[in-house]
Amino acid sequence: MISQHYPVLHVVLPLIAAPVMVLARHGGIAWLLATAVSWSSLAVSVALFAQVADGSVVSYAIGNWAPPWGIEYRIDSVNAFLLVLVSLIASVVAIYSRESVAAEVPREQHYLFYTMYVLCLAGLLGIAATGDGFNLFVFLEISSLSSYVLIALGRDRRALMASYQYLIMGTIGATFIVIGVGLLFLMTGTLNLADMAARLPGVTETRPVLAALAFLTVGICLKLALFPLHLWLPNAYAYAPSAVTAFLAATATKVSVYVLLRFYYTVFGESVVFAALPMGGILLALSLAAMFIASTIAIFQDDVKRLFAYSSVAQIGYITLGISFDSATGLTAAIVHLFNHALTKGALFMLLGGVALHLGRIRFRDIGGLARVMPLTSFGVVLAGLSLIGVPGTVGFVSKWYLVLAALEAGAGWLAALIVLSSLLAVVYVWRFVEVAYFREPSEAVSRLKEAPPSMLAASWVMVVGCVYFGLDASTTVGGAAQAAATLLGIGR
Amino acid sequence: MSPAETLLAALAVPIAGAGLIAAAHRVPNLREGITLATAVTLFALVASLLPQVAAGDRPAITLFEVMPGIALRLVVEPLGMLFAVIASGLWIVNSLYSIGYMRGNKEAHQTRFYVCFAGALAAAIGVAFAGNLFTLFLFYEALSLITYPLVTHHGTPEAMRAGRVYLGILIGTSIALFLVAIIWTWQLTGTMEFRPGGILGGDIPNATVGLLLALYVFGIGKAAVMPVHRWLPAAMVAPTPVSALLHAVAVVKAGVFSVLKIVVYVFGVDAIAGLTSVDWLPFMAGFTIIAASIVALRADNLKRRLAYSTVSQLSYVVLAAALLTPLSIIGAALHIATHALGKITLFFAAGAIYTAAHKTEVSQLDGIGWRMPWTMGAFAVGALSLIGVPPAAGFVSKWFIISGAIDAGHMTAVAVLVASTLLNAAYFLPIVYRAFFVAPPDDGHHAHGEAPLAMVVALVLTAAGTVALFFLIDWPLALARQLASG
Amino acid sequence: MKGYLVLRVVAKLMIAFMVVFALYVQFHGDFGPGGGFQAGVITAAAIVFYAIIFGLPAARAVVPDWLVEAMVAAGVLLYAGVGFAGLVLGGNYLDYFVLAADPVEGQHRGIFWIELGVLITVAGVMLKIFYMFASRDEERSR
Amino acid sequence: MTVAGHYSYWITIVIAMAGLYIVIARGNLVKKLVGLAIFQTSVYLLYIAPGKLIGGTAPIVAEGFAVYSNPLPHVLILTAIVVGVATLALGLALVVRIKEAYGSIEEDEILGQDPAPPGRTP
Repeated sequence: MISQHYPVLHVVLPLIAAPVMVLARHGGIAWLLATAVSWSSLAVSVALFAQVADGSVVSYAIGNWAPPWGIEYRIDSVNAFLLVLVSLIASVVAIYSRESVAAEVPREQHYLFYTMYVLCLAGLLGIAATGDGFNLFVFLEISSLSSYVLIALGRDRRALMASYQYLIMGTIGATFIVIGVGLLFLMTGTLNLADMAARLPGVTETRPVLAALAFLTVGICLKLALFPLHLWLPNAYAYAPSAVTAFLAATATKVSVYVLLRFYYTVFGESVVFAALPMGGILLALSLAAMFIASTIAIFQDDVKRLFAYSSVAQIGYITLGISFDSATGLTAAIVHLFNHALTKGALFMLLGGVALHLGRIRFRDIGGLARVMPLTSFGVVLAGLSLIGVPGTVGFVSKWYLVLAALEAGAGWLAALIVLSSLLAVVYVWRFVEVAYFREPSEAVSRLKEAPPSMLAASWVMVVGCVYFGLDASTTVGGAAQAAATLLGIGR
Repeated sequence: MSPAETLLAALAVPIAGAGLIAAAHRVPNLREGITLATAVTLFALVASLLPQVAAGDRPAITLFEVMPGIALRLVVEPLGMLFAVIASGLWIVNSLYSIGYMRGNKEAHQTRFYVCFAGALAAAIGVAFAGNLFTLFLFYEALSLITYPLVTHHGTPEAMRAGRVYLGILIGTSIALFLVAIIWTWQLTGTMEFRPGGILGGDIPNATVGLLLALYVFGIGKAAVMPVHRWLPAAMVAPTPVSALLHAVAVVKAGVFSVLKIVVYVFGVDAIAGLTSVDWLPFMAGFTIIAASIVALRADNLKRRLAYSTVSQLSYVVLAAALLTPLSIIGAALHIATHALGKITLFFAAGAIYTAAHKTEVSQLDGIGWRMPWTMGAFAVGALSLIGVPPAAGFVSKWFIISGAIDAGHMTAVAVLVASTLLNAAYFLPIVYRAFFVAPPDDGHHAHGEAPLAMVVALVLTAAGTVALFFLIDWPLALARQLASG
Repeated sequence: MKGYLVLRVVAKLMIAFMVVFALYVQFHGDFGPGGGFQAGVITAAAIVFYAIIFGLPAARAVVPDWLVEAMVAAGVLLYAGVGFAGLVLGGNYLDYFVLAADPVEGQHRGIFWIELGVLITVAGVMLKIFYMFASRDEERSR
Repeated sequence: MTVAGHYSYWITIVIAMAGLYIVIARGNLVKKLVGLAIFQTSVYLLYIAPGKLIGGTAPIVAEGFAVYSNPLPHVLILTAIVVGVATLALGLALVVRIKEAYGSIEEDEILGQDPAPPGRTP
């Protein structure tokens, strides 16, 4: 039965597709393969998600070496949720990328672009699926290295510098993670995360374990761009090719959040991280700083992609804020916002990619009156922007609902007030776009613009519709997130 | 159609209408025809629900579950029924008026105007029939957003500034306060349904109730209780039909309607009647009534004067709700209806004056009554209704509110109501006096007659309605009594 | 450096031995220290050596660019293919036990192909890196 | 165990800090990469050193040996080295491209060339 191999199949398929693309040396074939692989990964992930929806766990031994010794792929309701998210975004972006990449990347590099794209996908899915600490690091590097390449393919020469800075920061982050895993390995003698969790209670109070926690926290927070470790993110998102920005913004940081959750809840256990140590307070303070400072910086950006990149930093603050509550509702909020923010930012960056197709950089002063010539794109940006604000009927509202609920449950009314106040900052930067796009007279350059090609527009609108659909019918996403939160807390106790 | 289907259709018709209007953008006559047809259909649907609701039925439909335990749910109850009938009925008249106004002033972007208008009505109907707090909030926010393009219709820097104030205050208060209040309610009670007798009753501490009430009252910025009233004067940059239907009827009434509904069905009149923590609200509302009236008195711009009058009149409803007696609740419900008719007449008149004579200031209106007798006659009727002179409908609602205040023994409220009546007279009657009894200035710029026929017909209709409602007060009164008796 | 007689002669002698040594390291990996990584690097080193002595165009004539790129891909594909073979033969991914009737024999067989894949890819990657850096300088000076 | 008995860890820490310092303090892009490589090397030591057993031999089954060093860290670090090489190669490739695009590999000079310097928040 092929279904028993599902836990590994979604990683293996893109891994096999990558060398085939290099051998084929043809952009069109590579795109077809990338699309096929993304969609098959999505199918496999959805099947897995359904399989573990009741809270069960699927374990897969690579090479048939039994778990604590061999590498185990371990799918529970947490990473199944993530697998669906990543492969879903990848599938939509794959459709989108054909026209976008054709316009932004030199023709002879197309097949390499798609190779890197599927490698990045394989890495992200691998991080989510694996149950082995070192294997996690390897997949992290696979996804990171390929994303450095993808970012460097941007048209602006600043993309090179952005990629270089991301490479330095990312490598430091990954090295921190591998140091943390190494220290845990030294203390427990195992790399299997579940096994590690079982052996840790005997040595939790020792200094190397605490050092491991510190290294892992800093390393992962670098990768997930928690304020103030976010410096790589705005440039990387702003200068990468549009398809890459959309894909990375929607998935890369989200997978890092998953790694943080996995280590905090499954490996260390909440009693160590939140009860014995003040991690909750630290995360809370940094999250609030991210929400307010990054949003404020976003307001003053002239480059629209940079604006939304800073907004990403702020939104990541919401996710970590949810984690810092260390409650079922807080975790549900964090996980559901993972999904919701991925949809929103994916939609936004994909739509902006349609504008960038002709304009290159998207600065406010260049897009006055955009709504006249690109009404569908502009309206999509507005809808996704409303989701960023958290207007009811969009996914952003669902996230905000659970986040505020978690704050009130924790008895922190002031926090609830801060959460809603910070979303008002989003009103300001979203409305900057509205006023520029709708109320200015189109300039000469703008009036020559056309709507993006149908395939790009359709893919973007799939995400926009998703923003609204999952905002109105959130039972699937909230249900999945709640199950994931229960799984995380259940293991921790 | 079953009542539930009718309910759904009432929401779907204006949305479908908006789509059709957009599709017909090349043929103005067809476009306006669709607007009128949509308005009439909507009114017919809403009115068809009236007998059942009056008989005590509560048609309901749950569309789907949004989040676990939180559904998108529509329920018709007496207050919502009243609001929906008023809003949809006046939309017909307003559409007629819009056609005259938009063509008479050669406005741009007319299709966008009609589409957003239909969307705003859909949102207003959603607010009226909201079956729980979530649904209410959803349509409340939708109403803010869909009216934004109407406020900024002219696209001038001035309109954009006004749009910022409009949206900033409405979205800001609703997200920062209203949403928090809703989630807090949900966290305390585990439900968001509107229930007769309230859902917060029982063991909620006094201080919490007071804080929640403050979050709701100031969070619902559309109710324009000071200091969150600034958006309403700002919204006056919009074309007059927008000011007339939305910023005298649909949007502002959605605000006070929500406040009233939340006081009755979430807090429960009896449950909070004895609590000390809610005592501040009558004073806040009373202050708004007086302060806004004084601003209105000093405003020379006609629309601005009307806007501040609206701010003041809205707080009548809030004050009445805050008095927490059955009579005052009846008065609050009736005032939503009577003020709507009166104020839309006044705005229609203001728009007609602008279209025919291009005059916007009160001081320019000397002697205009003889050139535009129908318009200024209607204006006088509307003004009398707002002052509370029988046989205009405004008298009835004011009567009930004052009775409620006396009933509650709240002498401050009685004093406020009396003082405000005098102020109303002070800022409306001079306009009527100028129009009819002051000789026009001899500057040669007054060679004009009445506004286009469609506008005159519309404003005469609403003026007649204002008087007619006085004699037909039984049906809204029956609904209001149902509300007050729970 | 083609002008240096000593270098040329020594290089010609040594390159053959280097390749043979690479093969030794490769196939001895089953029993002792060694394996595809090391062998791949040694193989690549032999060709890099050739390129240094006889010039980049000469090396490119021996191992053309398309071949290098194909090697990079083919090695990975071989590796993944072995993994997939385990899957097809009824085991898990990368399961060598099922590759032959006897599990131990299966392990030998599995690791042999895996290491061959590693050799090809590592040699390919090393050469690719060398070619890229070396040729870039050439392009710029032109 | 004494402080001296932990000498492999002390060396690890010194190497790690030296590498990290270079990454942070140097403006030259190549030197930064060198620092990064040194930093990564410290991890190799962190993993490998505890795997060695005093008196143990290489983990290859042979007659006459009973004590073997732990082979797992070696395997892991082989992988880590490959990752490190890949990172370094990619980093250097980027530096080459940056040099072509900007004509410099000094961070300050590069950031000074673009109107809105990347990496600096206003």
